[in-house]
Amino acid sequence: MSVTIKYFAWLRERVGKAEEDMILPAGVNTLTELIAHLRRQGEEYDHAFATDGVIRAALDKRHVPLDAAIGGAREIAFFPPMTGG
Amino acid sequence: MSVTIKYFAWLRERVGKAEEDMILPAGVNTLTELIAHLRRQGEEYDHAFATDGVIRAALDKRHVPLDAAIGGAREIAFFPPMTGG
Amino acid sequence: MAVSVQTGDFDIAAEIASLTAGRTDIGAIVTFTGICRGQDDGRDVVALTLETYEEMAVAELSRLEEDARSRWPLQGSTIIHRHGTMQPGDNIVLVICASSHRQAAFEAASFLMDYLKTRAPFWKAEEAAGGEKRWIAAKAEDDEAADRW
Amino acid sequence: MAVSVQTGDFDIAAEIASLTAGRTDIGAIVTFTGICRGQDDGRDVVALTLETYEEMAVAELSRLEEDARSRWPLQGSTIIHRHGTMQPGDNIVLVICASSHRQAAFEAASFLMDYLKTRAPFWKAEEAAGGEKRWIAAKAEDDEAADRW
Repeated sequence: MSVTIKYFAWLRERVGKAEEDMILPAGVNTLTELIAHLRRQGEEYDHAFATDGVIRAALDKRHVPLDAAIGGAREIAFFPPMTGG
Repeated sequence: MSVTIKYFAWLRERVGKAEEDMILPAGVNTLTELIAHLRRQGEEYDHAFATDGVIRAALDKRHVPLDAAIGGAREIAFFPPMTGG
Repeated sequence: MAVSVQTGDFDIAAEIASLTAGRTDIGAIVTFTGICRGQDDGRDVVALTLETYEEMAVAELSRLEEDARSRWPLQGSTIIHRHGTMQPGDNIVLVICASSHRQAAFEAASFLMDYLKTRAPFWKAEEAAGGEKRWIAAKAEDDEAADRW
Repeated sequence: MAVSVQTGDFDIAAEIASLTAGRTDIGAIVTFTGICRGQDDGRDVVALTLETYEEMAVAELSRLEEDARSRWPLQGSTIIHRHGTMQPGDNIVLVICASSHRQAAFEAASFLMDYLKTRAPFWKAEEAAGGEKRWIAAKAEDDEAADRW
């Protein structure tokens, strides 16, 4: 299944791209597992996700905890804590 | 000593005037004493001040309790609880 | 730092602009606008007349504003209260509080409104559809709201 | 009942007018305006860039608005959040809540701002006078403010 992964703010800068499409490999069912998978894709990913406990995520534009199952989501977003307002 | 007494809202309507000047008689030292004095001046005053515990007052444009001494105040105001805003 | 008791309407945008003109230290502005409603306690209201003790109103609103500024770090504040006769939909009162941070602006504006309701010398008389006029009674909940500060 | 995520500025007076047009049941309007400050933590700020996840921001602000409307009796509400690059003094965010009574309008506006700060997908990057750019860190006090509701 192909999903779109989006990155924002300093996570986007560290990863070096705003979004990418990806076929989720077998064994990647939760966002935590996806992060572990991404960190093995290169130093930029490893650096981007190194700050444990800070990264937030959304599935199809809704906040979810990192242990959430990806299920049939088509769009996954990772970002730092929000600072709007 | 001459003071100006002002009445507002339904107190003004019941007394039948917006203000009057008065020489305070001997023995009238507090607002409570002034009210008792006014109530003896006629039925309209008696009716206006009949609603015990509701009337508020100000001395020289500052809220004061009814047991306040009139002292050297030049302007005394009586009015119902405020309903602005 | 401006208090006005007036018969005419006010312009929120102009009032905000005059508080913020040339400044870059204000991060939060809260405004409260009180508006004349067309229904009150199930009665249709065709007009609302606000009586005031004008000199005391200006003095009391100024004291309330000083009080708010001593409790919260405000960079500016405005209180405008109208008197005279208004129709449903018309503006009655405007409070603006400007601060570096939102919480101070929210709290100060809410405080000013609660206090203004119980301390500023204004009295409302409602005119119902049938021509009957009645003085609005003060609400116990307004005293309670002011007591929480 | 209006949410907008936009690059352009907003006009408070026009937004209030569109909420109140033709209505006489609104008694209280509270607005909150967030403004770009020229100083932050003692640093001079020359520009502020707001990044957003726009589709989610619209969805999340709409959910927050629904939440507010389920908690308080609101007759109208507006949330406008800008993104892009702003200078000190520029407007960033506008929240308006209209209700029959002031307490509901104050609380709903304060709630929306607290939640918006921690849940709406916007990220601020400050540009200092020397040209240095840094992402602003989220504040623990913002989480605490949202937790009180």
